[in-house]
Amino acid sequence: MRELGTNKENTWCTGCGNFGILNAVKKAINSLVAEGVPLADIVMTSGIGCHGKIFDYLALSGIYGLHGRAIATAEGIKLANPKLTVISFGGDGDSLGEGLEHTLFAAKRNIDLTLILHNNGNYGLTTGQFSPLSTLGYKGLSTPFGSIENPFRPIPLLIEAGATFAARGFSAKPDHLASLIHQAALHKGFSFIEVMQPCVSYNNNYTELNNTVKMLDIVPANLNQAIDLAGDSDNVYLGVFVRKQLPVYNESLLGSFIPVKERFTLAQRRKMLGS
Amino acid sequence: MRELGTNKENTWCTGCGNFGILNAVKKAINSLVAEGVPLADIVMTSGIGCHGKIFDYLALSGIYGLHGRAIATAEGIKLANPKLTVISFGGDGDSLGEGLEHTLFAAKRNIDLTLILHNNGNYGLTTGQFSPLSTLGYKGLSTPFGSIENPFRPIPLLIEAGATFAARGFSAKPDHLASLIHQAALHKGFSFIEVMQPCVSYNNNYTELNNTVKMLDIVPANLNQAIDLAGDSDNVYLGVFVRKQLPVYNESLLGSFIPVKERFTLAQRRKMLGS
Amino acid sequence: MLQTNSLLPQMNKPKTILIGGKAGEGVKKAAQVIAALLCQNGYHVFQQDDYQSLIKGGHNFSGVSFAEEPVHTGYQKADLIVSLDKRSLQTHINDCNSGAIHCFNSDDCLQTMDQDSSVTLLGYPLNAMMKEVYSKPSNVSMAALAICFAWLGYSEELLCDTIAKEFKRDVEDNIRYAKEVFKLCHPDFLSTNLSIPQNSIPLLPGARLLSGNQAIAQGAWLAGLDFYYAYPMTPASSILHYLALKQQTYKTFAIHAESELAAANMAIGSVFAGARTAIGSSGGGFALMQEAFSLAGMAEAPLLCIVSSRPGPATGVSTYTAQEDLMFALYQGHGEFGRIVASPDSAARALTLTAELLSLAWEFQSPVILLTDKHLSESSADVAVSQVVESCSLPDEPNLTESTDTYNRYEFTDNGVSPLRFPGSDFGDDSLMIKWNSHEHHPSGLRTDSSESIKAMKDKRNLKSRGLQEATKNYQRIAVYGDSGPVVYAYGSTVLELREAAKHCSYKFRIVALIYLLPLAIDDLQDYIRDEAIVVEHSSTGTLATYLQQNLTLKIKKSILHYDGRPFDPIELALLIEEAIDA
Amino acid sequence: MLQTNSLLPQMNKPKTILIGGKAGEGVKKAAQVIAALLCQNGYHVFQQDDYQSLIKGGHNFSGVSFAEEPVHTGYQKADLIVSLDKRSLQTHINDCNSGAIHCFNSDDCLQTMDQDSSVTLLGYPLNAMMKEVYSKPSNVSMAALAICFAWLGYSEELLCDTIAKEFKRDVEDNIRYAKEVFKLCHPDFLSTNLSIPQNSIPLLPGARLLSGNQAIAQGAWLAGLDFYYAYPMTPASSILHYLALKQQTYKTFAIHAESELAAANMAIGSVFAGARTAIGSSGGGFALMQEAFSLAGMAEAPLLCIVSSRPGPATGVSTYTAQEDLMFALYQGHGEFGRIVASPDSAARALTLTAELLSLAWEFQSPVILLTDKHLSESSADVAVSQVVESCSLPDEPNLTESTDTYNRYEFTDNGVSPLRFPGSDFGDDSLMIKWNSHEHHPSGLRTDSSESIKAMKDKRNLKSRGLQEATKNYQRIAVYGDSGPVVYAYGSTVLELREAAKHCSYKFRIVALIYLLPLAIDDLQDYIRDEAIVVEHSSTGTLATYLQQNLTLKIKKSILHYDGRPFDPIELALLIEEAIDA
Ligand SMILES: Cc1ncc(C[n+]2csc(CCOP(=O)(O)OP(=O)(O)O)c2C)c(N)n1
Ligand SMILES: Cc1ncc(C[n+]2csc(CCOP(=O)(O)OP(=O)(O)O)c2C)c(N)n1
Ligand code: SF4
Ligand code: SF4
Ligand SMILES: [Mg+2]
Ligand SMILES: [Mg+2]
Repeated sequence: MRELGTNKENTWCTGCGNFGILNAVKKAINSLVAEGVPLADIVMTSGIGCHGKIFDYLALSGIYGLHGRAIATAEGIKLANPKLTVISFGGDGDSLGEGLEHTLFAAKRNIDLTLILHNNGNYGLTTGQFSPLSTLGYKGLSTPFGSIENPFRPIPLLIEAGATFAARGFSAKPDHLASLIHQAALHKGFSFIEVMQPCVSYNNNYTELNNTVKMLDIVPANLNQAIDLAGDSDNVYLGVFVRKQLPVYNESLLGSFIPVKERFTLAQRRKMLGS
Repeated sequence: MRELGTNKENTWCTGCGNFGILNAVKKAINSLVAEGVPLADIVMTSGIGCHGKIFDYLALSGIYGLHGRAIATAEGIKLANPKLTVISFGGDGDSLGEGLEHTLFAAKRNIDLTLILHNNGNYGLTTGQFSPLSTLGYKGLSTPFGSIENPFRPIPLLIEAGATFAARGFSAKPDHLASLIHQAALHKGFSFIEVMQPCVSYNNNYTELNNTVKMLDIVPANLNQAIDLAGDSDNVYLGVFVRKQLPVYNESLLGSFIPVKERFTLAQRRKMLGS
Repeated sequence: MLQTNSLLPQMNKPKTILIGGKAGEGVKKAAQVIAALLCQNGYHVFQQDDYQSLIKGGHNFSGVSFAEEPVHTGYQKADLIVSLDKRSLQTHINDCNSGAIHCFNSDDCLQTMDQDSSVTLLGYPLNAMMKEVYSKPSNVSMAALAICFAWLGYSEELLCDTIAKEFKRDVEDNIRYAKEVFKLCHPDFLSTNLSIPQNSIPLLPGARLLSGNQAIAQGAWLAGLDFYYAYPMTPASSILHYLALKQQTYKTFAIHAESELAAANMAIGSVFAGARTAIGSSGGGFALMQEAFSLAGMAEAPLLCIVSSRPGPATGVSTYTAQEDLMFALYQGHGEFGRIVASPDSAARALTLTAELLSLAWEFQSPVILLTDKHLSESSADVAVSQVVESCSLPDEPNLTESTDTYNRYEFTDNGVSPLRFPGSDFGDDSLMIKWNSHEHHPSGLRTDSSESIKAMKDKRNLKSRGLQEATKNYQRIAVYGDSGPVVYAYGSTVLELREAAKHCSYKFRIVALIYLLPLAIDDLQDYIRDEAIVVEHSSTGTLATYLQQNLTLKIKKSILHYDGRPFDPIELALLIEEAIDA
Repeated sequence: MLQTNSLLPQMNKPKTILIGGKAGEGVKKAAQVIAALLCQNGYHVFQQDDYQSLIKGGHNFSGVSFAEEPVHTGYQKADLIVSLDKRSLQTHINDCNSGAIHCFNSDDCLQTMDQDSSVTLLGYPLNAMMKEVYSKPSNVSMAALAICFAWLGYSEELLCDTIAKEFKRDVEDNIRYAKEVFKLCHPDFLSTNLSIPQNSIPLLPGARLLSGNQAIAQGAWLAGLDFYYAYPMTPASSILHYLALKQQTYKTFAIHAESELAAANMAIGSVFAGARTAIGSSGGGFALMQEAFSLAGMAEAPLLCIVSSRPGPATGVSTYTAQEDLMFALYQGHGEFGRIVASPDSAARALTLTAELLSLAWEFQSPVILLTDKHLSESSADVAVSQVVESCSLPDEPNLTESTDTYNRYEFTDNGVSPLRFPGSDFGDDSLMIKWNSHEHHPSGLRTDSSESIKAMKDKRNLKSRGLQEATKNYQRIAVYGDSGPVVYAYGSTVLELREAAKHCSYKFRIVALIYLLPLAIDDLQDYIRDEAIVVEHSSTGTLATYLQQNLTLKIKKSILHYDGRPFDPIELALLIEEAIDA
C-alpha cells in the first residue's frame, strides 16, 4: 500500500467529505498499481475549488488547472499520450457551471477519462454560494433570499450527453467509492462518478444522506430505468447506473499511434516538407 | 399581415431551409400581434452563423450578439424588462457548441424565453465544418476523414436540463413551424424548438427528412416517452414533446416588478444612501 | 507605561489592534465589529484582513488601526494582539509595538517564547472557559471581542449589547462567555487605566465603516445601477454579495450567472433593454469577459466593468493583493474602440468614482473599467457617506422617450454619440426598430461589409471616444497629497499606503495619485513631471512606471516594487521612500 | 496593341487577372489553379480573394498578379477580367488597366456600359453554353479557366489535363464546357498572339503556391507540431483545415474543439504530456483563450498562439483584413508573465517565423504569439519551400529523459528555465512527480501563498522572460527593404503592400519591417530612428505609430491609416507615400 500523500498541509475543514474522497482515490490507485498499472502512468487534473485541493494532497503527476477547465485539460493529456490513465477532479460549480460545456463534450466524445465530481451542493471555496446542484431555496451569499433555480440532475444529464459509465458514490463510504473509482479508471470510455460530498461548513447534509442513501444491487437493465433511479429525489442510490462499450474518441482519432512517443525528427520533417 | 422584412439583401443560398424559418417566424409574429401582443414588445437575439442572418431580415428590435451567447443576451433582456416577449435564434454550433452552457442554464432556470435552434447539422457560415449535431462520419473541412463523435440529441438534452416546452419543426413545413413558434412564445417558461433546417450547400438532407418526418399527434404522456420519441433515429417526429408549467425564473426573481420602468430617481438614491 | 501602553491614538500615530486565529473562528467579524464601534465613536479607522484560500483552519489575522486623524492603511505592528491559537502567537510574536499587550490562548500554547521585554504577554485559558459556557457550537471570537473591549475601556454593558446586535445565533452563551473573558481582563485594564474618553471626540457626522467593494456597490447604485451580473471570484465577490443582500431595499438585482461569459453577455442584454448594469470579477474572470467587452464597444453598450486584482497569472494567489493587471485593463478587447480606465485611491473615492464611471458610460454609450485591487476592495475604512454622496455631482439621467422620425441606432451625429432608445411598448410604438449589432453596421444597425460603411462607422466611434476621453476632464483625474518635496506616483490602494507612510517619513513628498489611468491626465500632470520621480506599485515588472514613461517625458529615479501579495506596512514604505530620496 | 494587351509581365509591372462571380461559383478555386500553374511555369505570383461572409450568391472576386520579379501583393486594376455575372461586370468595369480585356457573361448582362475605350469588352454566352453541356450541376468557373488559359496562351490540352487533375467531379462535362469556351476565345487570342513563352523562364526551383496559413502550418510542423487545437474562425480557420487534411501524412492532429476555451485548455494538457502544440483563432476567439493564455504563463507551458486579425471590435467584419489587434496581442493575459509577439511579413517568413516561435516557446517554456492578418493568412504566393526550410535554423529538440534526484517542476535555476519532464512510464519511473499549477507554487509545483515563495517564483519567471526576450536576438527581428530614402515602418501584410508600392513610387524609401514586435528590436532600430518616419498600418487609431513612439524616440512625419478591411492597392499606396514624403 503506497502512501500517495505529499508534504502539503491539508486545509480542508475537519469533517469535510473531501477526506473520504482522498482516501478512496488512494485506495483505488493502489488497486490499479497492484494490478500492474504503473503509477507513473496515472495522472490527474483538477479544477479550482475545495475539491481541487486534492491536487496538493495526492502524489500524482498532473495539472492543477483553471476553474471549470480541468476536463478539457485532461482531454489534451489523453490525446497526446493515450497510454496514460487520466483522472479529473471537479466541483459542482467547476464541472457543471463554469465548465459544463467541456464536461458534456467529454461525455459526448466518449473519451477515455474518469471525471470525479465532488458534489457538495455549493461553491465551498468561495464561501458557500449556490451551485448548479444546490437545491431550490438554498441560501448562500449570492442568493440570500434562497436560490430560485432547480438543480441539474448530474447523472441523467451526463448519460444523455454520452457517458458510457456513470456511477454515484458517497464520501462517507470510501471503500465503495474506491471500488467505483477503480472500475471507472478501468472502464474504456468516459466515466462519470458523482460523489455525494457533505460540506460541513456550508451544506452539511451528512444526516440527510445517511438517511437516504441506498445501494444499487445491479446495473439497471435499461437507460430509462437508470435515469429514473439516478434522478430519484427520495432515495440517493449509490452504485453503477450505466456501463456500456462504445468506440472511444482517442482510439478513433489515433488508432494505436502514440503522439508523444512516435514523433518525426527535425531532419525527417525538413525532408518531408522540402520534397 | 405585416411584412416584417428589412431592406437588407438576403444572402442565404437559394433553397436554404432558413427561408422557411423566416417565413414561419413572420407568420407566428403576425398571429401574436393579431392576438394583441404589441409588435414593439417582441424582441429578438441571434447568434453568429447563417441562422444569425435572420436578424438582418426581420424588422424586430434586438441584438445580433456574439457567437454562442445569444441566449445569455436574451436572458439579460428579459430580466430587465419582463414585459418583452424574447425570441432567440441559435445555430447548432452556436447554441450547442460554443454556447451550450448558456442554453442549458436558460432551460434550467426556466426563464420565459423561446429558443429556436436552426439544426442544419453543420457550421454553415464557416463553410460546413462538423457541428455538435453532425452525424458520426460527417466529412467537413475540420473532419476530412469523417467526424468521430456522436451527435447530441437536442430535445432530450434540453428536457433533461429543464425546458418546460420542447418541440420540433421542419423548415419545409412553415405553417406547422409557425404554430410551434406561436405556442412557444405564449408558453410561460423556457421554450425550445429544434428546427430541422436543410443546408443545401453542406448538408442537403431534404429528401432524407421528407422521407422520415412524422407528425406527433399529441404531446407524449410522460417524459420517458417524450424522450424516446424525440430521440428516435428512424423517425423524425415533429410536434410538441413537452409542455408543462413550472415557476419561471424572471417571476421568481422580480415578482411583478419591472426594473426598467420602476427605477428610483437620482434624488431618491442620494437620499437613501445618505441616510 | 501609561503612555506607551495606551491605546489612545496620539497625533499621527494610529493604534493598531490585531486579532489572529483560524479561519472559521470569526476573526474578521470581530475586527469589523470593533472597527465599526470605533468609527461610531468618532475615530478614523482602517480595517484589513489577511486570510488564505480555505474555510476552516490555517491562519487568518485581521487588523484595526485607528486614530483621531484619518488612517489610510493598516499597520503590521500592533499595540494590542489577541492570538486565539498557537500559530497566531508564534506568527505575531514580533509584530508588537513597544509597550504592546499580546493576549493569547493559554490552553493552546504555553508561553515559552522569546519576547520583547517591553511587551506584556497575557495568557487566558480561553478553551477551558469556552467549554464551561457553551453547550454546542462555541465561538472563540467572543473572547477577542471581550479582550479588545476591555483594553479599549468599553463597558461590559456595551459588550453585551454589541454581541446581541451583531451575532444573531447563540446570543446567551456568547454573552456569558464574553463576560467571563471580560472579567479576566478587567484588572489588567484597570491597572493601566486606558479607557477611551467616550464622546470626547466629536462624532464624524455620517461616518460609516465601508469596505472598498461596498463603496463601489453604493457608487454604482447611486448612479442608477439596476443589474449586477457576476460569477464569484475573490476579491470581487463581495460586490455580488452586498448587492444581492440589498435586492429588496435597493431594487437592484445581483445575478450569480453560470460563468463570467454568461454574466457579461446577460449584462449587455439588460443594457439594451434600458437597465444600468455592471459586471465585476478579478483578472481571470475578466479575461473570460473580453469578447463581450469588445461587443460593448461595437454595440455601443454602456457597461461598467469592475476588475479587482489579485496576484496572477492564472489562478495566482486568490486572497492576496496585486496591481499586475494595469496593461491588461488598458488594452482589453480585440478590435479598436474607446474606453476609459480609472482606479479609486480610497473607499470614499471608490463611491464617487464608480458613480462617475457609470454616468460616463451612459453619456457616451461606452464600456468603462474600474480597476482596483484586493487591498482596497476588501479593507474597510470610515466613510462619511452622506457628505461623499452629496459631493458627487452626476448628470441627470436623460429622458429617452422622445420620438424621432425613423430611428437609427447608430445615427451619425456631431459628437459620434447616437440617440439611445429602449425596446418595448412602454418606450416606443411599433415602428421603433432598435437594432444592436456585433458586426460592423449601417446607422440602422443592420450589418455591412462595405468599404465606406466600415470606415464611416469606425470614424464615428473614434469621434465618440475622443469625446469620452475629453469628458473625463469634468472629473478629478489626479489627486495630489502633500505640498512639497519629491513626486511619488501611484494608483489604487498604493496611494493609501503612501498617504499613511507620509506620516512617518523624515522627508516631505508629494503623492500624485492617478485616478484616471486612461486617458492619462497629461495636462494636469505637467506640473509634476519636471523633477525626477519615484513610482510605487504592487507589480514585479513596474508596469505603472513603464506606462508613465511611455506617455510622459519623465525621469524615474526609483521604481519601488512590492509583489508578495501583501500590502505595504506604512513604516516600511516610509523607509523605502527615504532610501529612494537619499539615493 | 500587342504591347499593351500583352499579359506577359514586363519589368516591375506585374500583370493581373481578376475573376469575379457569385460565392459558390468557384471563383477562388479557378484563380488558385491559374496561380499555381503560373508559379509552376516560373512566374512569381500573388493570389488574393475578396469575399463576403456568405456561401452562395453575393459578389466574390479573386485576383492573380504575376511577374518575372517577385510580386508581393495584388493589384486592384487588371489586365484580364472575367466577369461571370452582371454584378461582377458592373463592379469591375473600371478596374481595368489600359489595354485590358474584360470578358463577361453575355447571358447575364447585355453590355451597355460606359467603358474606357482602351478596354476590349467581350461577351460570351456562358449560360447558354453551360445548358448545352451539363446534365446536372454545372460549373461556370470552367469558363473562367478556359478564358484565362486562352489569353495566357496555354494549350487546350493543358486546360483539359488541369481540369482533370484539379476538379474531381463531373470531369467530362467540365472538360467539354471548358473546351467550348476555349474555342470561342481562341480567335481573339490568335489575333493578339499573346502566348506565354513556355519554359523560356527558368522554373523557380521548388517554388510552390502557399497561402500564409499553409506556411504557418508548415512552419509549426517543421518545428515539431503534434497537435493543433482550434475552433473555426475566419481568417484562421484554414490552418485547422490544412492540418486536419495532413493528419495521416504529417502525423499531426488538428482538433476542432467545442469552443476556444476548450481548445486552449486542451492544448495545455497536450503540452504537459509532451506534445508540441499550437492554438489559433482571430481576435474574438483569442479573447476567449485569454485565461488559458495566462495559465500557460503561470504553468510555464510552451504554447504557440496564432492570431489572425480581421476588422473588429466584436464579430466585426468576418472576411476582411485589419491590424487592430496589436495592443490586444501585446498585453494579453491577466497577471505578469513573459511572452513574445511576432508577425511575419510574407508567406515565406510565415513559415520560418512560426518555426522559430514554436522553438523559442519550448526553449523558454513560455507562451508566444504569432500575430498576422487576413490578407497574409489567406492570400497565396510562390514560396521556394525547400530553400526556405533549409534556411530555417532550429535547435534540436532536447532529449528529456535524463533523470534527476528529486524532480521539481519549477526548480530555481540560473536562467529561470526549469528542467522539463513528461509524465508516463515511458519517460520516467514511479517516483517522478510532475506538478503543473495554475496557482502560485513552490518549486515542487505544490501551491503556495507564502510571501517569500510568491516573490521568488515571480523573480524566477521574470528572469526567464528576460532570457526569452534576449534570445530573440538570435533571429531576424527586423527586415529592411530598400537602401536609401525615408524610413517607412510597418509590420505584417502591410510590408507586402509597401514592397509592391515601392516599385511604383517616384521616390526611393526604406521599409523597416518589424518582425518581432515584443520585444521591439530597439538596438537594431537605432540606425533608422534619426530621420522623420512614416508609419503605415491597417488601423484607424494608429496603434503601431503609438507603440513605436512609446518605445523609441521617434518623430513621426505621417501616419498612413487604412481601415476599410481591404488591402492597399500598391499603386494607391505609392501615391500616399509620395504625398507623405512631399508633405
Ligand atoms: C474564472 C474563475 N472564476 C471564478 C473563480 C473563483 N472560484 C474559485 S473556486 C470557485 C467555485 C468552487 O465551487 P465548486 O466548483 O463547487 O468547488 P468546491 O469549492 O465546492 O469544491 C470559484 C467561483 C476562479 N478561480 N476562476
Ligand atoms: C468566438 C467566435 N468563434 C468563432 C466564430 C466563427 N463562427 C462564426 S459562425 C460559426 C459557426 C456557425 O455554425 P452554426 O452555429 O451551426 O450556424 P450555421 O451557420 O450553421 O447557421 C463560427 C464558428 C465567431 N464568430 N466567434
Ligand atoms: S468549505 Fe465545505 S467543501 Fe470546503 S473544505 Fe470546508 S467542508 Fe469541505
Ligand atoms: S450554407 Fe447552408 S445554412 Fe448557410 S445559407 Fe447556405 S444552405 Fe443555408
Ligand atoms: Mg462545490
Ligand atoms: Mg449550423
